[in-house]
Amino acid sequence: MQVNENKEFRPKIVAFCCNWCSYAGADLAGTNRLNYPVDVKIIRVPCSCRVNPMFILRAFQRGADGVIMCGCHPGDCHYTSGNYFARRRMTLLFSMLDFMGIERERTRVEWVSAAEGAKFAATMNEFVETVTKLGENKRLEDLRCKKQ
Amino acid sequence: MHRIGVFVCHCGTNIAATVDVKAVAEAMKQEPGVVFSVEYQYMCSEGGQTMIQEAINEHKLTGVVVCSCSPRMHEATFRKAASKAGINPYMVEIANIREQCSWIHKDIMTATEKAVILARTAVAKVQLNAPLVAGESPVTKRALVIGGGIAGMQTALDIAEAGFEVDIVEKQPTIGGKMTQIDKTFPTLDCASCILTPKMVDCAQNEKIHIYAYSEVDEINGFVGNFTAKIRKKARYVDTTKCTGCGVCTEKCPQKKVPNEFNLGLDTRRAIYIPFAQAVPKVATIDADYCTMLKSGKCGVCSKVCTAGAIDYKQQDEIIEQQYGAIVAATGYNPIKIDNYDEFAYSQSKDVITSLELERLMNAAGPSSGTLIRPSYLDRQDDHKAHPKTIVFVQCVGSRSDDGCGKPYCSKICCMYTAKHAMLIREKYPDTDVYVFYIDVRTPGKLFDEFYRRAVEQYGVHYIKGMVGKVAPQPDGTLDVQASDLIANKQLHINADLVVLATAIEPDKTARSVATMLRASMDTNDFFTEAHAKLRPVESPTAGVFLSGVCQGPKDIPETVSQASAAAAKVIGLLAKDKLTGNPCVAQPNELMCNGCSSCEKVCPYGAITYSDKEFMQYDRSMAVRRVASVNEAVCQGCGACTVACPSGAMDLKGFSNKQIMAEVDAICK
Amino acid sequence: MIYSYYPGCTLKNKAKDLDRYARLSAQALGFTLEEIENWQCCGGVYPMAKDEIATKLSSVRALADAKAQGRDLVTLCSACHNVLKQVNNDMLTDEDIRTRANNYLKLDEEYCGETKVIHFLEVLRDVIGFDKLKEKVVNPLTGKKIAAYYGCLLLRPGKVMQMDNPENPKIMEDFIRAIGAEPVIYPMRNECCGGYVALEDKEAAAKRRNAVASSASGFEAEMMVTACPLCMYNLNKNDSDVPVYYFTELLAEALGVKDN
Amino acid sequence: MDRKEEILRISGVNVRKCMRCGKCSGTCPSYDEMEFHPHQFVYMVESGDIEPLLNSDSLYKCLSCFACVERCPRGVEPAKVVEAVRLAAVRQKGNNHLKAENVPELLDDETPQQLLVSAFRKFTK
Amino acid sequence: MQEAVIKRAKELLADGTVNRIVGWKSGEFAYDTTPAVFTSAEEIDAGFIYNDFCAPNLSKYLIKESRKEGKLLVFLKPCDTYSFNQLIKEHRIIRDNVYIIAVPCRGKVDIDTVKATGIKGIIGMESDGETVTVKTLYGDTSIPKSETHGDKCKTCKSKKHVIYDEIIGEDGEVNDDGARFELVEKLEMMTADERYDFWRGELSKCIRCNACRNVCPACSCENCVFDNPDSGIAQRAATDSFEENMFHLIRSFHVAGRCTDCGECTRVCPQNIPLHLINRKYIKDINEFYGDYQAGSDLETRAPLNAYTFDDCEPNIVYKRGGNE
Repeated sequence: MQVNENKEFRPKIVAFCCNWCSYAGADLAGTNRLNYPVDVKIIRVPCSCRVNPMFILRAFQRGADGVIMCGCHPGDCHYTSGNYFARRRMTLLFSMLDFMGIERERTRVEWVSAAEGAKFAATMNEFVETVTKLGENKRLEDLRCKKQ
Repeated sequence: MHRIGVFVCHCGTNIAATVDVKAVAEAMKQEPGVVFSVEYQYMCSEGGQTMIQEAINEHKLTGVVVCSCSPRMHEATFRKAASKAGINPYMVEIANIREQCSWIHKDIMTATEKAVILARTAVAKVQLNAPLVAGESPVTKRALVIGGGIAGMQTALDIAEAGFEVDIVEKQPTIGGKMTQIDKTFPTLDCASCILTPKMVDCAQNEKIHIYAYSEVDEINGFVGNFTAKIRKKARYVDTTKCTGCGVCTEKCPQKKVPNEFNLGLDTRRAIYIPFAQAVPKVATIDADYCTMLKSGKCGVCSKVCTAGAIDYKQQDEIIEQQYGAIVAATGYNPIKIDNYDEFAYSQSKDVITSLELERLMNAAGPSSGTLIRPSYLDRQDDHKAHPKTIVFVQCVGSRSDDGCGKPYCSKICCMYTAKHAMLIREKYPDTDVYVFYIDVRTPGKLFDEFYRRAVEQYGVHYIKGMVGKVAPQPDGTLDVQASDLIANKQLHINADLVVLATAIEPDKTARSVATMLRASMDTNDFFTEAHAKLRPVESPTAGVFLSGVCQGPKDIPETVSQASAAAAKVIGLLAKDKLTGNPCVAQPNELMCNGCSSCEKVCPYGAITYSDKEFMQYDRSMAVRRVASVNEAVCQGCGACTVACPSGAMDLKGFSNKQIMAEVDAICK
Repeated sequence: MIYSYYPGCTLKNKAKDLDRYARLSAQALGFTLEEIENWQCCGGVYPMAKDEIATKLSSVRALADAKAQGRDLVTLCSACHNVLKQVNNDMLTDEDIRTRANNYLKLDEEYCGETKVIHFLEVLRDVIGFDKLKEKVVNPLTGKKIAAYYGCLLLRPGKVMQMDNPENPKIMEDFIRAIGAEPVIYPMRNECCGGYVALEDKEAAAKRRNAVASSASGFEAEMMVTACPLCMYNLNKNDSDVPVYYFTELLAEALGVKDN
Repeated sequence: MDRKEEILRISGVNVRKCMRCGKCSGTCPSYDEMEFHPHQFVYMVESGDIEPLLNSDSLYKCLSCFACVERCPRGVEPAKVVEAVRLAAVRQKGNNHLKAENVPELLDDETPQQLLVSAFRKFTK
Repeated sequence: MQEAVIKRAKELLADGTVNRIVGWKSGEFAYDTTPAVFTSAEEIDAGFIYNDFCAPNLSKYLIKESRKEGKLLVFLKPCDTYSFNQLIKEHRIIRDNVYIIAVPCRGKVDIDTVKATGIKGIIGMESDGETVTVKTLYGDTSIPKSETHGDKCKTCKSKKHVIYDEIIGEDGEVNDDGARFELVEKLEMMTADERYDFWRGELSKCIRCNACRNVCPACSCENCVFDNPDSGIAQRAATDSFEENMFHLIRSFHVAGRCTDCGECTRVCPQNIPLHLINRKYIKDINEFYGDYQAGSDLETRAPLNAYTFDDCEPNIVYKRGGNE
């Protein structure tokens, strides 16, 4: 997150992508030169089930304005069942964040296959737009981590 | 703190045109732990790799960050390079500044900013990397080939040739696949059966090959080197060990009205049948959907006439469990259903046929014994109108279409087989007029274009650039073909006796479920995806799973055979190893933290986690026995499900540890 | 069962029979066609231009009226059916057209394509059922060989009209069977008769109409049936002298209510 | 505005999807009446060659029967392109194709209303 | 009741069935009970109590106690048995070393609820099961016992014991009227801003004393993730609003699907933060998304976060569901 008098607000987006589908989907978006905002930075994880809710909270703590997790489509997990567990975990976590009054649009899960470069780019464009509209993440940020 | 070297790749202009690589290298010099930072034209080249190795030696590097293309592309390359210089390969991290930066952004300033962040993130991760050593697992020296067409057979033969056991699972009663239905092959025009049936016999006679025909794979578990498959041998109601293939039953069976799928429904067969004379295994099969005995308990003719006593109406499906080191998908293809293209009157006129149906109509073993007959005259072949005099071929039916009815891809083989059909007809029936409507004629292949030109120049086939708009059946049984001739800028009406549709091909319907069982990925058209489109075209991204034939994409026979052999070579390479080096990025429990609660075990898809009681010293120095988890590193595939299920954070994943990922998060959000 | 009903301009004038026989048959079959109030002519041809709103408004008004009644909207004339259904599809799927049309009309409630537009033939097939219809036939047209003429408007574009397979339809053939006659399948049944140019290019219209009629008569059709007054007008002049009827007339005849 | 842009905007058609198979022209019932055929409309609009189309009688030969739309394997919708060019032509002042004063002589006793309204809708502005 | 309980405790100790007893004794005040281990009849006579103030859930103490030499006796109230079962399921308690006597519970007196009625200067309390007599510096006051329950007992989920070796008195019934989710529902109906303000207001009171963590039978890790330097989130004290949130968010996520809703967290919170509402939100979501699940009700059913079905709802159900933004 950067707010500068002269500059428009650019959100910080952390995207967790599973190695087998979504990271490959992101690569395909690159190969096909499909543009999406620079605000998205991808962290490669072996599987969506590796994404610990702690990582998502940590990202918000450190000033991320939106966190998106991408994995293989249900049924297509490289490890058979990882994304099913991830799906339950994220559903409950997001519901809890919502319960705590955190804007629900700051978190998102999207299933992106290795063939869906276009979907990856479209998803990121849409997510960045949504988060940009929401503005700065104030509710879940560690003040210490703010850039002075 | 590690001593880290950063190497920023230009990738020619792929990266350097959008990212200020010098600025990235400069910025990295400021990062804690970075003692060396440089940019270079092509890091993956020999020179680039040498540069890494020299820097490791010169600057005593303990960690390496390469800012380049996707790690899916060259992570292995750089790891190998680093390990040659003496550092652990897992001390290398990649910052993906091509696919995820330079290729998707246009503005140099922001792209460079992002590249710096990505590089910094990789540096932050490397700081927390630890040397990893991969575990080992044994390899079962047996391969499974799913699909017994020309692709599966060739793969199996090559694997067997190298001395390994191989099983073919084929869902049809015989192996051979689509090629058994084809009459002649392009561009040599030799007879398909003549080159195929010897291979079928080779498969049957090879001691290393076991054929499970009329069988399907029910379940696959395990991982590379150690797969377990459950194969369902469907009940044939015939004891294959007793049946001699004499065929008496197939002549005496009173149920004569079963559509013959081998001839694509152009004629009929009995309820007990052998698909064709050269079937392998040559044993009879009872079609339970049509057999009167199985349906009502009345009949039993086949049992009475069978001198071998092979008929067994009580036969059940049989499940066989077998271990494999490698699995090859060779599930093949089918022509698409063309219900969506009724403007060509396929469902309104018998004389509108698909190209595969034409193969049967021209084949000596087909319903007309090889004489080209209009299907509407199959029951009155003596009629002078039975022989078509004007034949129209329509190309690209259902291919290259994105209207939702067909397939978006080019089916690749149609241009050539249509030229073949046209040529064969003109040769055998010179008094026939043959028209081919094409959008483009695509003939890349050895002697392919020459073949097509021969059809035009030597055989006088009329090639017309344009598409058929409508086929209108006429009262006299002929077909009015309305089409455009784009070169002459005219609309044509051709009065044809036979219209042949070059129907698009699609992956076999069973491929999807096979892919799911194999945990192999597919593209949106249900073709298997390869591990790398150019460099690893016969491997699936799933380790130990290989691809053979059209299941990976449209192919003609020579290409299929090449790929089949290539897949076999990959399988042989795998089976030749006694042990496989695993992925060292596996889960690792911290026993001091572990509660022994079994959460991790519950989410592990591989059963890699077990528990044992161990004695630990407590804070008060007394000893206590606790139940703690341990991970079988050969079985663990490193998904990380357990790490999140663990409430105390005792379970961590090597190479993707909590701290590493959090360091990445921190670096991105900094 | 009550349906909102959009007759269209020609059914009030040159094609009164199409309308009258439909109402009589509906009564005999136990459903009511309630003409929507103050309907305006749909314009007779679907306006394809993305930048035109005015030409779509009369259709939207009719659709919104049916929505207010909470009923499906039944049509008879193929052209009206085509226009209403395509405009309805625009209102459902094209955000730009939807917004502009609603801005212009300022209805009490925004119209977003909620109404289901169904052709009288679809009521017979999907609501009454051709089997049931067959049971109610008192004067079966036994032995009559009838060629169904779909023309272009009833079926196309298939993705929007969704009445039947646009290349190999069977709804009218099934209808013909239900009234006891024998359908004649001929390839030109879903090709245009050229009606739209019949005003100023008589020659072209004649060429198209004769191609259709001779195709039907070539397959030994004794008569043709249509749902379109324009096709009726054009086809009636065919050189093959095949008589053309509205399908509703044959329906009324079969149901024994023609002379009521 | 650029003529081509205008046509593309009115029609909403992506002419670049065309793969030049000619099926639209293969299926067009009015083909023989037309100087420029459906595939040419698509191609000429794509290449910006609009003037010949605007001045061609082909504009008034299209039956709006949607055969080309239904059968195009690429979902190009040539009929919409033809209509867009036709509109671009008749929207020009004084360029109505059908003139009210000429109508009476075109009528006969049976002429249905819908033929008149549709002709006016298609050929005038 | 207390007499019957003491009688059985002494008998089992005397006949050698058990060598120690986990029960309750009085703390600084008579109403302030605390878990205790008794090893002889004398110790029992001196301090063992079981009355309307014995709220503490004893199950958690058995993790350590059951691993010691010999068999022990424990008294479990209905809600404690759920925790006990859950711990068995997680292999934390050695069942064979524990003899359970189920004791009935008709709701415990909650000191904070009593204080909230405005009574000041409390120096003691007594209960006859119907009425609670509060002794204060200013004299005695009586209030009906039913008005002294905290939210935990007011919306008691079950008066039925799910595991025991013997039972004293009558067993009760499971209560599934859903009343325990009413406060959660009320919060769900608020706007996001209101919810945020509510939780900010509550959680900002947190002093990170770890009482909730220490009392929670589900929060029973050998080493807490917050004390695990490899977890990347180790922290001892919350220094700002986010860390307060983070602690409770992570703690509640770690017990999600394992929390039996015993309510101890809220009971022991010195700042009176309604922490159990966070856990109940998870329970409510789990019930709605994946079917009713009560942790600890049996030993077989898979914990919802360690299970899945192919057609589980997608995470975007959170955006689609009712409730306010």
